Amino acid sequence: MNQSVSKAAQENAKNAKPERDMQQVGWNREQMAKRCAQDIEDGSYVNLGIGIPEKVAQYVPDGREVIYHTENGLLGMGTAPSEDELDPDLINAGKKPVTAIPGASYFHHGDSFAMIRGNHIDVCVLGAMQVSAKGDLANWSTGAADAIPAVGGAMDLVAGVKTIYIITQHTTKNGEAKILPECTFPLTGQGVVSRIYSDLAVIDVTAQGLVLTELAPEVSFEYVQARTGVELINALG
Amino acid sequence: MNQSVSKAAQENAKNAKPERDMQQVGWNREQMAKRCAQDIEDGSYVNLGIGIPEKVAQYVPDGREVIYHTENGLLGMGTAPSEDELDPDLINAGKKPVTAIPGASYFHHGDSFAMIRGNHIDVCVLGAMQVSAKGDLANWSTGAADAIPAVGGAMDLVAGVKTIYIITQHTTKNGEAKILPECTFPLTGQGVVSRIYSDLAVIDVTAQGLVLTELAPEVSFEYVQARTGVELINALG
Amino acid sequence: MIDKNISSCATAVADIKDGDTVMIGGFGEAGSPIELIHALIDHGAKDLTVINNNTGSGRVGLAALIENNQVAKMICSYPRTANSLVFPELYRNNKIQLELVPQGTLAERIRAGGAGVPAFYTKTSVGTPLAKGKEIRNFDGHDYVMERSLKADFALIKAKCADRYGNLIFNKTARNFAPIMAMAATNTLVQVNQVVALGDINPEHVVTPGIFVNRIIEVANPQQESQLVKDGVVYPPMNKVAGE
Amino acid sequence: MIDKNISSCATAVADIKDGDTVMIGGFGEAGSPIELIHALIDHGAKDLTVINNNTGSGRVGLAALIENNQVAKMICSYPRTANSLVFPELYRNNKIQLELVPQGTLAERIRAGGAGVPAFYTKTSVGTPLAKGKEIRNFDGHDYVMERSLKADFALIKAKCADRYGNLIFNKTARNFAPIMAMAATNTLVQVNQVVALGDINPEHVVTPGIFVNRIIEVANPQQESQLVKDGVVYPPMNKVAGE
Repeated sequence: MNQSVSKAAQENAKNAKPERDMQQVGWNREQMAKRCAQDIEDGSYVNLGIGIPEKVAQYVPDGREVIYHTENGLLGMGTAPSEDELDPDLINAGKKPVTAIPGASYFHHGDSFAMIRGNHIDVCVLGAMQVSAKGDLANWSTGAADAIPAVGGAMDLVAGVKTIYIITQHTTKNGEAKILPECTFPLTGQGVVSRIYSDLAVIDVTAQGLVLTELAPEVSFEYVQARTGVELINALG
Repeated sequence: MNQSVSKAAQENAKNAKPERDMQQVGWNREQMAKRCAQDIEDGSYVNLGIGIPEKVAQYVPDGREVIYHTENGLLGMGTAPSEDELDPDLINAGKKPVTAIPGASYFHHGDSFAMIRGNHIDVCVLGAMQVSAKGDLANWSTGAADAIPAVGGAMDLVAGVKTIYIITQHTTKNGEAKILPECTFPLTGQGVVSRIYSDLAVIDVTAQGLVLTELAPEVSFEYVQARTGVELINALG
Repeated sequence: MIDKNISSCATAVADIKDGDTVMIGGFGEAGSPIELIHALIDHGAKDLTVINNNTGSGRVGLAALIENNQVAKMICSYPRTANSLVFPELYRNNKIQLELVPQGTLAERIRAGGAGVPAFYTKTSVGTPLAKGKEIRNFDGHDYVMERSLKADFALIKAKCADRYGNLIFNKTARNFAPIMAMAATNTLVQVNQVVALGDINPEHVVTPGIFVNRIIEVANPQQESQLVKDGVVYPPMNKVAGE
Repeated sequence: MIDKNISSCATAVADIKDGDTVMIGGFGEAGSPIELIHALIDHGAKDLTVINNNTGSGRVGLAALIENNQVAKMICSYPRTANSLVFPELYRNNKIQLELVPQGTLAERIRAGGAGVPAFYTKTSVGTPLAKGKEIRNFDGHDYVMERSLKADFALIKAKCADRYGNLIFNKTARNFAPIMAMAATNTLVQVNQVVALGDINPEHVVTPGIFVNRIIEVANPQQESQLVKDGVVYPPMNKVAGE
């Protein structure tokens, strides 16, 4: 997923633009992945998006057995290969070399997306450009006129996987809110997001609205609210 | 396919009822299958229905390599097994034991009927209860109220296979025409039949009508016409 | 840890409820999960909708499930076969419903159910009584009928080998409906001849990936339907009338 | 006698015509039939509609076919990747059309084309710009978009092994789109690392049955796209500007 943000996005996301601290506040990328990994249950079938979501696999707690699906035709994806194991015919959806675990299986794209579309994958972790209060997700296009549109499997994943987790910086590099009343970028899917793991907080998408359930260390609810385009429900207080 | 004919059928097929000779006239079952086999081209993918159509495989001329499909999941069906080879897990669509040739492949029902529906099978040879002047086929039900309806793969085969050949007795056991202006039994498919191999003649279904292209030995065009419910075009005269 | 092995067929079928939809694998006897079906008979769930290509033969397996009055409705393509006695009698007496579906449409409806496709179009059955009441739509000059997908609460299937993840391989034409039924059911129960170690099945040869499988029951020497029918076996034995 | 072996890639692609629709296998470089694509460049057919998940990388293979102005339209899910230079420039200059399709919808449209299904419904893309102009229909309370099948005049794919009937097996994730493209094309051309004797591929392990394959070309040591890109290879070599 392209996580860069266009001029159009900067102009549109006017809800909250506090200055972003240069100093580290909240969770870093590894910590976000680690926090998300706590919620991946034993026995889950999981598809991880490119970028921070990929890191989730490294942090699944010991004792849990999780099977990773990559939409280009492999269930039971393993870690990156050693030099010896490297095979250009064995790659993941990000086109990076991977390995296959004992108990893996290969299949064609038709069958692979039948797994996705047919609700067989339990969890998909993706990046986001914007998430709306209703769980709409925009993560494939800024809608900029000069961009080369590219969607890949993102729309299939959000439409078909049972639970969609989002890992994202809470705001853009310029401090604009990415969690908004409505997405201003073209949607990837409507009402598809279950939970957001940002650098500042964990937020659930519920019928009542966005519920903040957890704060990064030393981060206050007010700090998060000030960087969020919609009113959050504080489950902590 | 159930080739027996109900009371209803007897009452409906009123077009032509000459007495049926008890003595052999025209081709017998083996000869019908042999005649049809002449038209199975080298390299064809062929699906054979239950009954006389099954016999076609025995008569394909030497030097032609034909691959048989059975819709329950085998391409490259071979002959009946010896006692030693018999495996209840290796059967044809008629649920009879078969063998698999070198170069065979197994697949599931979804893929098997994708082959059929997707126009990949070249020829299907089936039996008929009735065939209309437009090539409509009825071969699955007499429409009798007390019958247990059963269709199997017949409708898929006629809808999906490129060329449908019919092998059938020219008339019912009671001498009624089976080739009719319109089928009176429920249809298997509309305008699907290409050619009919009966005990009396070979008849092509064309846009102009039914064209008789070949007669069984010692059978006259008039003899065939008298046993046919529609006017035939005589390509021989 | 993922281990889909279950100790017995009885345990595997224990949560099938009255009114559930159950797909049962097999084409005739090839691939028929006799031991799972018999466990379902012992279990006793009623008012089932059963999806299978046929209706069983003799008085064992699927035919016995029907005879035991557990099936309210059959969805199948060919309800009468040699040795099929139970269904025809119940059907003639209006004691069981039948939804007759062309075999390929049945397969594609099941595959669609597993693949998240709620409906599709096919040429099969256009212009026949089996298209009655269904939407007909023209694409590129040809008529097609719209067919809805089929899903099930449970699938009962048979495979040759499984590992603890539920990866399956099959034997010859016994594969038939099992892979697509495994996809279309919420709970897929598989009786296998042999459970092998993880990694013993080559990932290139897996036919049904474990993601489609929920429970595995090893039945090392399954009964063969045709042999049972030949031997005049009736299941459950108590259904056999005195003097038969 | 059935023998689908063809002596060269050039012979295999010789009847591809201007304006044809060509499916090309591969996901990135995995499964990309480089030698067949280069033969198509030598052959020169123009105004092609090409279906592939991506648009190639560097200046070889699919990217070179596009650079050689043989492609009027791409149907794909992800036209920009690392080292993808050719397509973006042509696209920005309105010199090539793009039909952007979600990856799973692309796969299912191809599978439908091969399976005789003219149209189907999917949840994917509902409520997004990619559903614009398409029929939306509600089934059981959920909205779905209707998608049409995709077919092709030719499919160019790569496999690991073939026998003379055209039965294919693949290598790992290089399988990707090849089996469904083989189903959806009138003429399926396969470059294989190895042709083996009939019977050497276990019937249980065949991934693509020979019925979906028309021509086999043995390319024992195929070039690897990433290596060519790394080496700065340009195809055809004459396209390389002097001094580059």
